[in-house]
Amino acid sequence: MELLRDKAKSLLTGGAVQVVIGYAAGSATDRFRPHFARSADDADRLIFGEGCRQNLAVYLLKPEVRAMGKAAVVGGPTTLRTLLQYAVENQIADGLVVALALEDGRVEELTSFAAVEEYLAQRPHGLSDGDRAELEQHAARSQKDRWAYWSAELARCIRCYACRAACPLCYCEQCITENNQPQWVPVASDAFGNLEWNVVRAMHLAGRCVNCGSCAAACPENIRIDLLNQVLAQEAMTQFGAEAGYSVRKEYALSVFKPDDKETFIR
Amino acid sequence: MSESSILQRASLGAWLEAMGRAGQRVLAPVREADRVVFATPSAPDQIATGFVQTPASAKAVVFPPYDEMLRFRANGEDVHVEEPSIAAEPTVLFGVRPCDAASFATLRAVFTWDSPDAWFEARMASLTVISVSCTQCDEYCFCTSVGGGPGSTQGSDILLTPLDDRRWLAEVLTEKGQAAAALAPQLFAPANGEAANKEKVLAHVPVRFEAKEFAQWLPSLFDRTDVWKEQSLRCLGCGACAFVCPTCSCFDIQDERVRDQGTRLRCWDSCGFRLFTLHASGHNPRHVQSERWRQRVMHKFSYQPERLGVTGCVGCGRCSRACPVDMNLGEHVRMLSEMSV
Amino acid sequence: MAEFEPKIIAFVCNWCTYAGADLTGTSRIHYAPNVRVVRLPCTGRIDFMLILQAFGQGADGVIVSGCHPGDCHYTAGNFHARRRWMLFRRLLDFVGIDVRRVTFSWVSAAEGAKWAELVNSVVADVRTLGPYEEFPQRLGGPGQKPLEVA
Amino acid sequence: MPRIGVFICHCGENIGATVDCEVVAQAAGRLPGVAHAVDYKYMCSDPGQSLIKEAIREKRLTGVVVGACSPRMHEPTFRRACAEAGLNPFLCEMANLREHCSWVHEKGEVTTQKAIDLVRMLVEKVKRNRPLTPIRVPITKRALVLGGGIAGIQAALDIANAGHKVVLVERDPSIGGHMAQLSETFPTLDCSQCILTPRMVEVAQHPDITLYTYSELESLDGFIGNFRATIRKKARSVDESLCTGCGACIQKCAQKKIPSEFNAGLGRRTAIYVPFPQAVPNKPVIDRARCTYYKSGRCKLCEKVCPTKAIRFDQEDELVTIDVGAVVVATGYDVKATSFFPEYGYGEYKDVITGLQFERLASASGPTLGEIRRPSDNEVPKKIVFIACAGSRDPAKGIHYCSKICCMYTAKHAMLYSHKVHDGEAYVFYMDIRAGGKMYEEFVRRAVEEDHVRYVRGRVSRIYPKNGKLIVKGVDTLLNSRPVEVEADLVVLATAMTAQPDAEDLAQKLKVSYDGDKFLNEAHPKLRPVEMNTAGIFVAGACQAPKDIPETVAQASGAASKVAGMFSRDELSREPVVAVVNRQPPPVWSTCVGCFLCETACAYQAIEREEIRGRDGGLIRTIAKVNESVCQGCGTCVALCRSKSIDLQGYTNEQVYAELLAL
Repeated sequence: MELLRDKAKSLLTGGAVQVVIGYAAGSATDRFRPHFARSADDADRLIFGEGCRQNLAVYLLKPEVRAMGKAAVVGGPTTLRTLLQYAVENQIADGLVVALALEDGRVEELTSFAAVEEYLAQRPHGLSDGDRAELEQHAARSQKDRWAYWSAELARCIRCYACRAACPLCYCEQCITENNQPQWVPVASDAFGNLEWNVVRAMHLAGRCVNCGSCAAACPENIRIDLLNQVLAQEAMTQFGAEAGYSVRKEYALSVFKPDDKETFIR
Repeated sequence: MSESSILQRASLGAWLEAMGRAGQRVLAPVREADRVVFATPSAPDQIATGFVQTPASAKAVVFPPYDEMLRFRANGEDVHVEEPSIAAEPTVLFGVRPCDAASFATLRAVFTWDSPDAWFEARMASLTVISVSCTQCDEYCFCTSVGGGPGSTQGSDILLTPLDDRRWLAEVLTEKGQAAAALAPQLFAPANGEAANKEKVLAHVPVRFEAKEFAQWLPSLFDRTDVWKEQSLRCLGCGACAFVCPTCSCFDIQDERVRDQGTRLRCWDSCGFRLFTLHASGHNPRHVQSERWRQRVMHKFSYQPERLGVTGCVGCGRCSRACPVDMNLGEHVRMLSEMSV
Repeated sequence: MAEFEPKIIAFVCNWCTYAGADLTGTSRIHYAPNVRVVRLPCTGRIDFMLILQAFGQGADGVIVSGCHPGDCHYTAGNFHARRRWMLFRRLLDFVGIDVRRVTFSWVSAAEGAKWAELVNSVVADVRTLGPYEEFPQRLGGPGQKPLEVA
Repeated sequence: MPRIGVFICHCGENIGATVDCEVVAQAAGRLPGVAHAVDYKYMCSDPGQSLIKEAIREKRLTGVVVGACSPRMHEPTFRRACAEAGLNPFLCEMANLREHCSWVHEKGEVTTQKAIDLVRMLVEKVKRNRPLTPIRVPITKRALVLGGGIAGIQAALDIANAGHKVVLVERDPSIGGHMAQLSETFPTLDCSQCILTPRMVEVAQHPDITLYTYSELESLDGFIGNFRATIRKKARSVDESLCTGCGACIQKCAQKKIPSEFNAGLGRRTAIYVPFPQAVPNKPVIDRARCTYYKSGRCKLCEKVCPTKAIRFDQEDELVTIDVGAVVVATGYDVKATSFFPEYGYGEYKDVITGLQFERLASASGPTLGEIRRPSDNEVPKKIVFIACAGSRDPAKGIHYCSKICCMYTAKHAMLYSHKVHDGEAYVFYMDIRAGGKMYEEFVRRAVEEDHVRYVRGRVSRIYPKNGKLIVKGVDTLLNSRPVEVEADLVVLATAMTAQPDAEDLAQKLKVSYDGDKFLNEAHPKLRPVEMNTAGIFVAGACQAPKDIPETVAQASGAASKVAGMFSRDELSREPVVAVVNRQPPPVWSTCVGCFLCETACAYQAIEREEIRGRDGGLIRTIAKVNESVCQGCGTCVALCRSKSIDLQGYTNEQVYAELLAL
């Protein structure tokens, strides 16, 4: 913790960045909230712990935050992957953001995308064993059971779009749901509208999602929508070898192709 | 009208059965996997206990997430319109918290102001609210700051207060409450002075601020952009707070059409959304999140008290529990209220 | 009871499958009349949302068809589409949507007979599967329950 | 409120016999927004078209749906009719009631119902059609030809002879390319230089051709009709305007032992040199890497002897910018793939040479003045072995494709050898003989039958030297894989034809696609063989795939005629079915967030970046912009765009959804 605060202070007082986006204590002992440290005093409120999982990179694109100047963002591998995916998607220029990578109480300052790439190259890629086991468990059910599970889960969706807001890669200024000519996704939180929204969200993140889990964590109904992202990430990896957020040169899985992409279902 | 009596918890089943026989749909907090939701319990022991608050409010009973206002079908240039029945199913809402019961007053004030909303009125008229006092609270509760309390009777038809593991103190507050009690009068025994013990069992909800006082001078904070900005910096602009809120009543009207037929819907909306105030011209009078946050606070704590004479917030704390970034309404309003000193 | 007649919606590219279906016509090869074709320039243009929407307004089966790999009029639209379908189909399957009801195919402008066979086989398959009743319908659409009218 | 007119055609009996057209028209008439609905026997006939035109005028129609045959058949007809009546042609759509309905279903209610559905779909679509105008693109009538081999020469001459300006860029000091190196050409055995050099001279003297030799393309920006090319003129160290090509400098040059590229390493040249005597321009360059002066700071002999004082040691590279409307890429091939078969000993044994080296040996202008003499000892080889497919068609070791020309040139080499060395024996080891082409098979037969070349079907496994000979070991698969051993004096490898080593760099400069072997891709393998994916860029010759001279010339002329055709008009006009990125008033500007994931998905490089700047000139953001001159309208970007900021004119999201929702 002290290491993090010291690092943040030196960045702020040295003028390297104008804001450090990190975590501070929240309403309850098990809650944390995003904190925007802009002075050494602010930096003293930074903490880091087990529950600090929200992907803070989401704030980097907000005009309010951009207006503060150069930012440092605190986070783990998925936050770092977000930065690289932002780079791929032309959202942040190299050198304009500092990553404070946290791992086992150590803080590493990464000032360029190349440094982030290098850092991530040494970390495990792909889904965790736990995530993969969970997906397999879901996939092992019958089609009818899967449908029963997901229609019940999605029926609870109230379309508050907290998943979208919490996702750092859902940064469209006008979401497809806000398009009404045509009305791609019905506004009402009925069964069809909820299915469409959750499918379109997952598809629009396919090949881009960095698996930070912020969507599911934000869901007030505790729907495991992150599974939808994971299954697509896994598919993109197995089919195309595509993995988002590990390289600034990596191409988006759906805007490239191989003539010999293999499928078994096209007649 | 308040009459107090004693109801044995064990007789709840008999009472619910009587309600069912009388054609009432019963909705109560029911534990479902890892959360408590409002649903029809199949047996009295299904009704959840020991929870502070349900994640979602019960407002959907009178103000569902979406409503069909009318259906239309075109035939050439002719359009045939069908309007849905406004009759509502008689419903008993059992086991809500006093703050939720109080929220119906706010909703009523909104939906009956100016031109009354027929659907709302019909649903409200057929609704009996049997609430249960709070014996516990958490760091998000602040009903006592907004004129409510863990044992407040406001908005309830009957308020039950658990005196101990076996008995409820039943306060029958309205005619609807009387009618509900009359379905099984034998279950209600005289209170014999037990009413005095109510206060002892109630949760202690600290008063964080004085909403009435705060409403007086909140307008003077309107231009404190710095404050609104600072508070809302982490707000992501989702609608979770509004959609779980028992008093948020904003909706959006939208037509859905397939082929030559369609429906007019009104769906929940949230002032936190960017689109909420977006004009067709592209202009947005609340174009940054801090302005939307200010609107949320002002609307609940200034505009509604001023225009409708009701509190726009019942202090249930749901928004704060649901917020993905821990925006704590009670805490933020307290901070604002302290700026007056 | 009359035999169930499935409603099939097809999204096809202009240059191969639409032309192929034209050839079916020119060759007077008959096939089941259950299909309605939406013509788009290229399979690359076919948004996956169209497929969901088709089911959401009562389709029992959907056909998506374009040029064979390597034959795209726009050189690579079908390659892009194929990748999209691969992911989309996986997602549909994961959430329990019956992927047997979505048929992806390549039908070239010369394969008039293949188009007829494709439509016939899809109609037959979907007829066996029965109406897609569990799929939720778009509000306002023909698949909704009637309104309780005052 | 839309006022749509629906016109149902019976197509004689074609539709009318199966579909109840009257019922369809009546049903269409009841659709919301339909102001007029009729059926008629032959809608495409003159009276039928008049029916449409009259209705447009009288009923002030805002859109037209013709329910008839396939739009692929008569859409242009009906759109023209609408235009003649003053309705924008893009407000007319067709419902396919014939090919997709009456011809493929039984007569009956179900079929009529389908026809009604098809009409309803298009009515809903057409209500959302917008008037569109064809896109016009101005054209700079000057072509850039990259590469001065036979392909580039042919293309440049054809375009120039059609009356247009041409800029021809060649990176070597002279034009001519590989063809200038060849001795004689199959199947006619005419002298390569005899037919090529006149064309080279023609290029140099053509008033409409500007020639830049010893120059390379630095960059290419812009789009069809409006490219801007930057060309690097490498420093020749010789003032071309003063040099008369007298050659005095070459004679005096102290560096005389530099391997000559033109002679494929078999001859020598000086540091100041012209590649070959018939070079165009016949003006030397100084090879600075080899020149004594540039290496040591002393010498300048050439400067001293130059009668016109044309030597410029301080000359620098020069960048020239030229606006052009079209580009022909004719950058040729390479044959350096000799490393595939180390067991053949190329580079190790002096008398194992490539086919191109043999060309130089056989050429009258070559190092041996056309006598076949082997490199090691200058002796005339009495036994010669040619190995075909030395690298080609060998996915395991070499390249997977067929280099196409080797069968023919190997036959030619063997033939030339027999003509020159009458007592010599020529062997050809081959896999298959591919001699498709006019007089090609006959040519190979002649080699076998008249010149007694011994064809052995089989691979060579090893070559090793023994007593001044090269032992070539192989098998004859036509004789039960009997081992064959030849004591050869000279071995000639038909090495593979490969892409230029820098083909990828070039492709990236031009933003054109290339295949796994780095050969440039044509836009369509069958229908657009000389165009490339990037509109306005054409391809000719072996940079696209291995090919021989006649094919190269044919493709070059094809590319040239495409360019000339394009230049025959003052502006390009194209269908407005193109993608557009939405624009909105500030502060929104556009809903595009500038992720540019569409950029790589576009096969035509039509997605550009546009900077939105405020009044103070500050950058607000960068968003996508579709270059409508280049976009082909496939809509792949439209389906990809998450925020739906790109739409496809003619097939907008709104139109397609409306069509679908009508079902």
